[in-house]
Amino acid sequence: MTNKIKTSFLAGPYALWVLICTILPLLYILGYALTTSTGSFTLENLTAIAEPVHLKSLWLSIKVAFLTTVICLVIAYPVALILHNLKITNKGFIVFLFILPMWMNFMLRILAWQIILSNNGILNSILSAIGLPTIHILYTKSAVTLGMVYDFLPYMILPIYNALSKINDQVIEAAADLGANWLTTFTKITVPLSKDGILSGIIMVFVPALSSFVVSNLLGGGKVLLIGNVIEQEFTLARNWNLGSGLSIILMIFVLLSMSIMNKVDDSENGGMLV
Amino acid sequence: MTKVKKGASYFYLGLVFLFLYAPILVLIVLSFNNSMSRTVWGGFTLKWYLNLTANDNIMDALGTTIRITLSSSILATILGTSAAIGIHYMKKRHAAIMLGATNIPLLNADIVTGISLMLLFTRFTPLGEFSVVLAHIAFSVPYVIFNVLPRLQSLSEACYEAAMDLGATPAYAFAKVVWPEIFPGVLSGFLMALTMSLDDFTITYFTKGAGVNTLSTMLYTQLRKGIQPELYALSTILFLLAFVLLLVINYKGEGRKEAHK
Amino acid sequence: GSDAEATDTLVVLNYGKYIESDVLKRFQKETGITVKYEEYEQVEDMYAKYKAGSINYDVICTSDYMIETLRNEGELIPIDYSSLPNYKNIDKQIIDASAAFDPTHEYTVPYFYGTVGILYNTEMVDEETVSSWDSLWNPEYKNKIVMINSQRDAMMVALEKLGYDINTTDKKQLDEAYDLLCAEKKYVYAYLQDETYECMISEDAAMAVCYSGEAAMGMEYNENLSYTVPKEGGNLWIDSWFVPRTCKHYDAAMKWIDFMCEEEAATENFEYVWYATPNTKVAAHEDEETLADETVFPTKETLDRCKLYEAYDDETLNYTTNLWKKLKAY
Amino acid sequence: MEFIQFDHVSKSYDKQLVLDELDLYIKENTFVTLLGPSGCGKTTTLRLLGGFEKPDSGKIYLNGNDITALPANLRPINTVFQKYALFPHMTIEENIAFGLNIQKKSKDYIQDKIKYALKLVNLDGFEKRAIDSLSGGQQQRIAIARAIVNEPKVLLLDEPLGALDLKLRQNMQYELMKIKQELGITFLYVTHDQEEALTMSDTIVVMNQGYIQQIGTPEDIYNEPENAFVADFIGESNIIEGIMIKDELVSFLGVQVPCVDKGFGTMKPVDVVIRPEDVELGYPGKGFMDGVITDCLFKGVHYELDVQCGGYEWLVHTTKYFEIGQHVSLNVIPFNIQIMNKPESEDEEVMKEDD
Amino acid sequence: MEFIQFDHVSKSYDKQLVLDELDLYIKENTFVTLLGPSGCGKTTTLRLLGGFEKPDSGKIYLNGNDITALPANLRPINTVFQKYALFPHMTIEENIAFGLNIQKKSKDYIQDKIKYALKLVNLDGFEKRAIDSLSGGQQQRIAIARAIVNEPKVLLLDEPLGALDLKLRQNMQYELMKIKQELGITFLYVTHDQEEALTMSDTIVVMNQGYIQQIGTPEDIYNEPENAFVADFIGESNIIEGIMIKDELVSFLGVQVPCVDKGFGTMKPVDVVIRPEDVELGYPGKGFMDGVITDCLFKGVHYELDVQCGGYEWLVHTTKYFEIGQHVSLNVIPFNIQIMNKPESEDEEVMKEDD
Ligand SMILES: Nc1ncnc2c1ncn2[C@@H]1O[C@H](COP(=O)(O)OP(=O)(O)OP(=O)(O)O)[C@@H](O)[C@H]1O
Ligand SMILES: Nc1ncnc2c1ncn2[C@@H]1O[C@H](COP(=O)(O)OP(=O)(O)OP(=O)(O)O)[C@@H](O)[C@H]1O
Ligand SMILES: [Mg+2]
Ligand SMILES: [Mg+2]
Repeated sequence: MTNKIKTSFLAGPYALWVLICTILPLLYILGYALTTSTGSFTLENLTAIAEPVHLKSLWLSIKVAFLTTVICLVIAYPVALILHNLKITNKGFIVFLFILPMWMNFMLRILAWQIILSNNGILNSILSAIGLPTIHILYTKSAVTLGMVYDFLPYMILPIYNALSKINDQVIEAAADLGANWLTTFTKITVPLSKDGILSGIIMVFVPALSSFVVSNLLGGGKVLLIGNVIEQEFTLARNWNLGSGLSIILMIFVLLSMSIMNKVDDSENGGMLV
Repeated sequence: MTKVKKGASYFYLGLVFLFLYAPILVLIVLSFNNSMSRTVWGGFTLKWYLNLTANDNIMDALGTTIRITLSSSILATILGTSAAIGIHYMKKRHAAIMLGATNIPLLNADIVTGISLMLLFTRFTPLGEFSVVLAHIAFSVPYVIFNVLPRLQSLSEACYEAAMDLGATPAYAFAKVVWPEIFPGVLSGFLMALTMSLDDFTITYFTKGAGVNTLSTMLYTQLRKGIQPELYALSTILFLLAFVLLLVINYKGEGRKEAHK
Repeated sequence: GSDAEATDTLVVLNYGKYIESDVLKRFQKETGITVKYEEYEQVEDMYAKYKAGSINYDVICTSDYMIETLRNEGELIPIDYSSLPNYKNIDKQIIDASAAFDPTHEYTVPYFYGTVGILYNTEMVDEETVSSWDSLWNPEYKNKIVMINSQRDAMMVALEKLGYDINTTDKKQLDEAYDLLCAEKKYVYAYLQDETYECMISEDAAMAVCYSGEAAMGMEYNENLSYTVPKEGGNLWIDSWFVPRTCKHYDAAMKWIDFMCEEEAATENFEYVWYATPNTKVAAHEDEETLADETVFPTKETLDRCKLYEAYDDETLNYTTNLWKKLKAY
Repeated sequence: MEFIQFDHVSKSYDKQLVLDELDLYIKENTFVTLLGPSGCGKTTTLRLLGGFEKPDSGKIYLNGNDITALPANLRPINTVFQKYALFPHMTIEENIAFGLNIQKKSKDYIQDKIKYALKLVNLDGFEKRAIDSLSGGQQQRIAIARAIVNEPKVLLLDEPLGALDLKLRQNMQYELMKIKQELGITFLYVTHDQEEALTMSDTIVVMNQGYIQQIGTPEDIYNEPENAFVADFIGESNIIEGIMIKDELVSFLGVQVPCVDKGFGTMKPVDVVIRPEDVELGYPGKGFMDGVITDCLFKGVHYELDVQCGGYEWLVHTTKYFEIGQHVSLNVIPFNIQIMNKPESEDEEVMKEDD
Repeated sequence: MEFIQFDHVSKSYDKQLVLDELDLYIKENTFVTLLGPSGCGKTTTLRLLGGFEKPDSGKIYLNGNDITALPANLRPINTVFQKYALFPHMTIEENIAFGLNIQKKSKDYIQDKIKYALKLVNLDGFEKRAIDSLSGGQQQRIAIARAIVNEPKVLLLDEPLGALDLKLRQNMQYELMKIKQELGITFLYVTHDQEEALTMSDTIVVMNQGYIQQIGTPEDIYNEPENAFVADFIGESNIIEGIMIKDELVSFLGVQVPCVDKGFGTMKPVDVVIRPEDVELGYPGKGFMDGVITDCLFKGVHYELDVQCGGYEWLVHTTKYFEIGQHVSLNVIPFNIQIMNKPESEDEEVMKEDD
């Protein structure tokens, strides 16, 4: 018992670190959010979210993030299931197959997507070579969604894979034993038992997708204005840090709200996000 | 029946990996492109690879990147691992608070994190390489913690007690029993921190001092006037290095398992 | 934090890929000054970093209207032109044009300049069509038009088409321009700034509003490309050196600016950057063809059609920023 | 053809042969126990019948139909798994209702069944509890309840009472036998607890290393083991090498003793098996052999003695206490002397296994 | 002062009192077993002695020294944990050598010890194997080996044989007793297997719900249980409410029967305890009561009968087979009738526990 208390002091440096490098910067942002450019107190930067432009881009962000999350889930679940069934003993290997692409610079990878998706790009060349009609996808919302799916897919696969590998095989057998066919077993047993992983995955994808701006900058052709872009532009183009901070705070509150709703769905308390 | 199923699942896996690795293939091809434009195929060349070491700017940026990436991920790993251990043994409520705070960097848009850290650092220290390292630690520590914590949670308390029972001091018991169990988590946390640090642009950009260039920031400032193809070559080399390293580690891991059997 | 006291260092901030690295090396070698060379990609990033005061820059190169903004904010320090022996190399015409943002002519030294116009593919569009900004509203080129991803430049295009002054602060005129841009959005393939020339090289688009420098780069790779400044007129931009208030090494900064004006350095830089140089000595080193290239060196007629931007006052800046945001969200 | 029939079923894992040409017949509505040391293939046999493994060769029939290739969910067979395998995300009620829901039974029917099953396993009122709030023994009982509500034709139970303590185990044994009688289910039961097997079964199948050693009623198995492995595994025995001199006379440890077995031929080497409780101790000289007590352990119901006698250490159970060092005589009535052929193959002789 | 002494030790978890003012004395070099139903506090007692928990109040002495506050690693005590707690990343060899390495023993010494310990637990040749390649029973034996190589003064064993089958369990019981004699270690042993407790112990401590019910030799505990809980927990018993009419005469189920107990007073309500093997069956009318057989189970060594008689279902062990429905008489010799005071507190009466 006493040992435990002693050990928890190991988190001391980190607590200090959190205070300085997480909380303090957050206070700076909060400070900007609650003041005007001349330094007097205001709530305008927070209420600015109600302006049609901001609402519109927030709504678009939610739509894109939601779509991204759904697509990631749909792609990732079978992947995790297949990987699980392959019975690879070395879990670390799986993890690294998915984060390995990050060793190529993110921006380069997105540029590569431009090359693949553009009107005369690789994808359309292949399509026309096999006699299919070409598609116009680059610089549309679809391209932004695709880029986000690409970027965040690993964060969906890994937690689901981990959750699946914690399921006891015998439970699956027991379901079959009680007469459940493949589908019933899947919906009644496998999915509920991997719920924690799915929820982590959803959070890990939805949250960054909501605040992302680089993907929409590079694949949206400046036509897709997400709330992340608005914030970025307030900080740079418009030189209005106060408004940028205000919108960031609102976005954070929004994220926290949606996370706590999701955590309500998940009754178990689970701190870990990734694994 | 099962063969068809197996075939279908391999096909599906293949598609997903194609999706993940297609851009990388494109970039590797580009690194052999004898043209400054990325949309024009100017023939096959190795010159970007051969020129690489002669390009001071890129070599400088590479050096800076390696220094920043390594030191930030090592420090983040140390800080994160000890934090994870501490949090694991904390009271539930305190642990929840710490984890909540840990989540904040993951929730914020990069640019907000970047600018807020810049505001903080300019108060206390001149910007330079060191400030970038601090910033990188700030955003990669959560990944370390979230990799180590589950390991600790699945660690059986009984093993630690058994070690104590056999006469080990707490420190010895930690080194011999706890550490080997959480090490895979520490390692993957470290590698994640490394990768994140390597890949980051936004936060680096705002927290770096004058004249400090990482590969990411260098790439970004070259967007308008064309990216130096040497950078494709360098990225390819880095990627392949990581890939080979992964294969070696995996092969070794398998080998060790075999030996045990 | 010792770099503030050190006399033999210089902190330079410049656009990315805007200097020949040999020139940089040569400067350090010849003067014994260590340069901390910092690059940025977008003017706005530069402004954010500068304003944060995190780094004490000694000398900065940036675009005209941003210099004006900084001047209005009292961020500039006068240049001691007498300590710049090579300043005489700079084209008088460009110095005169700089009056738009440096009316008293005490703060800036021009580095490169150019225009904003249309880069087009002669296979897809004929010269006649692109001779007017109207071509950008032509439904025939739906999804073949690349608009410039810059608030000021896009506004300029719409204002020129409407026949208004590009520096107007009249909200009604700005609103009209905004409506016009909204109408254009459905034809636009993308709003780009960085990848414009790649997009044109690969013939993904038929025409693009872009800077003359980018246009020249694109034309190098695809001979079907051509560049023009439409008849209504356009924008002339000048990137210049200035010394910010944060300067700690004024003498070194002067040495730097002077070095940039030096014949040899300017020539090397020109050949690397390939933008129009205000340095009159460079011409002697270049062949006929280069000098005749209207994309690189705008003709007198073209320059006459073009105007420099003036810095917006805060209110107009806010107003246009909002319009731009609305356009993007439209 | 019998109700359940294994026909030359073989199964290996990683090239290690676990079951070798197994033939097994099970009558309807009987309680059959597979008994054998750890690793002998009991669970494997059960998993083959449950449909969780496919045999490498051979066929399995149920009610005359070849079910070798039938997937688990289509077999009218339910299993109580060795490690419970309850659904951790469901309440107890939902666990029990799982199979019934799949069969689309009515709500009322399901409620009744749950009530009934929980009562049966002595856990009424536990409907809404979460699985992880149960102790091991309680989980095992829920696993039983979950299986029996489906009224399967065959119920497979893999050491279902392993985690329970003696008292509870006895109660559950009793309940299981009641269930069998009430529901008319065929039970295939796996245990390595000999007493449990003897108590509950109609038929016991003794296995070792993938082979069936003996099939018979508990009395057969206990009283007339077919070989030394069975004799030793089912209860403790004194197993002594001897020679069958002629019908009804056997010689071992240097003495000749009358017995009731015949038909072994003359002067044939045999194993002589004598149960410890069948050895009678008397005053020295009163039996067929004399010996000395080397150990005396109190076992509750009886004392367990080691008696050094004729060069063999005899295991003897008595209800009386003897001093260590005391001299005694040994006697066994002819009826209690079991004569067995020497094992012919090496396999049959294996007695000690690696758990 | 005794070798080990618990002095008014109390312990609660989350306000739930698990041990209440426990007093316990253990002599050096004895084999003491804690016996009791699941959840009664056995493991907790062991953990207090091992140093993994601190008592809320009270003191623990070893060899006269107060060790209440001594950390686990400084106590000359080793533990075999209920769930093995082997180090999963080490080979078997490394696991066993762990404690010896800490004591900085020489390489040779360690090697010898490993060889010796593995031989003892019947796993020679397993040195290089990985932990997860072992079955439960093998792991348990490694856990024993790991503890004994350190030659502790006291060895704590928490159900060390739970995962083994009968044969192996008996072998290990034998080995443990041998170890105790050879090494002169004091054993504190936890089990809920009554027979195991009776076989191995010098002293048995019967616990229930945090209280000690009885301490004594196996014979004491079995033959003279101090209350109904002990009687019922140790072996099976018929426990019948009766009235002590006077010394040496008790009345139950409507008959008066002579017994040997005295000193209870007259007309006092008591519990009458009769072991199933002490009931003699005869022809109807020949005993003190008549009844009818309702169940007959073969148990190997004996048959287990249920006899409905005088409104009570008697449990009877005989070596003869009886038909269900047969009428019999019951007889018990006075010596085998145990008379017990009715429990005074509710606590003592609790007999059925939730696993
Ligand atoms: N999935 C598997 N992979 C490899 N070997 C296996 C597998 N399952 C069982 N075995 C091996 O097959 C043999 C028989 O195993 P089985 O589980 O049938 O034994 P068992 O009789 O049920 O033993 P226990 O009493 O320990 O449960 C064992 O040697 C075991 O190691
Ligand atoms: N760490 C703990 N936190 C809360 N309660 C506990 C803890 N450990 C034990 N208990 C409770 O204390 C009581 C005694 O537990 P203990 O483990 O000593 O029982 P036991 O006699 O060893 O039982 P078993 O035979 O099942 O091992 C139980 O009711 C148990 O629920
Ligand atoms: Mg088994
Ligand atoms: Mg216990």
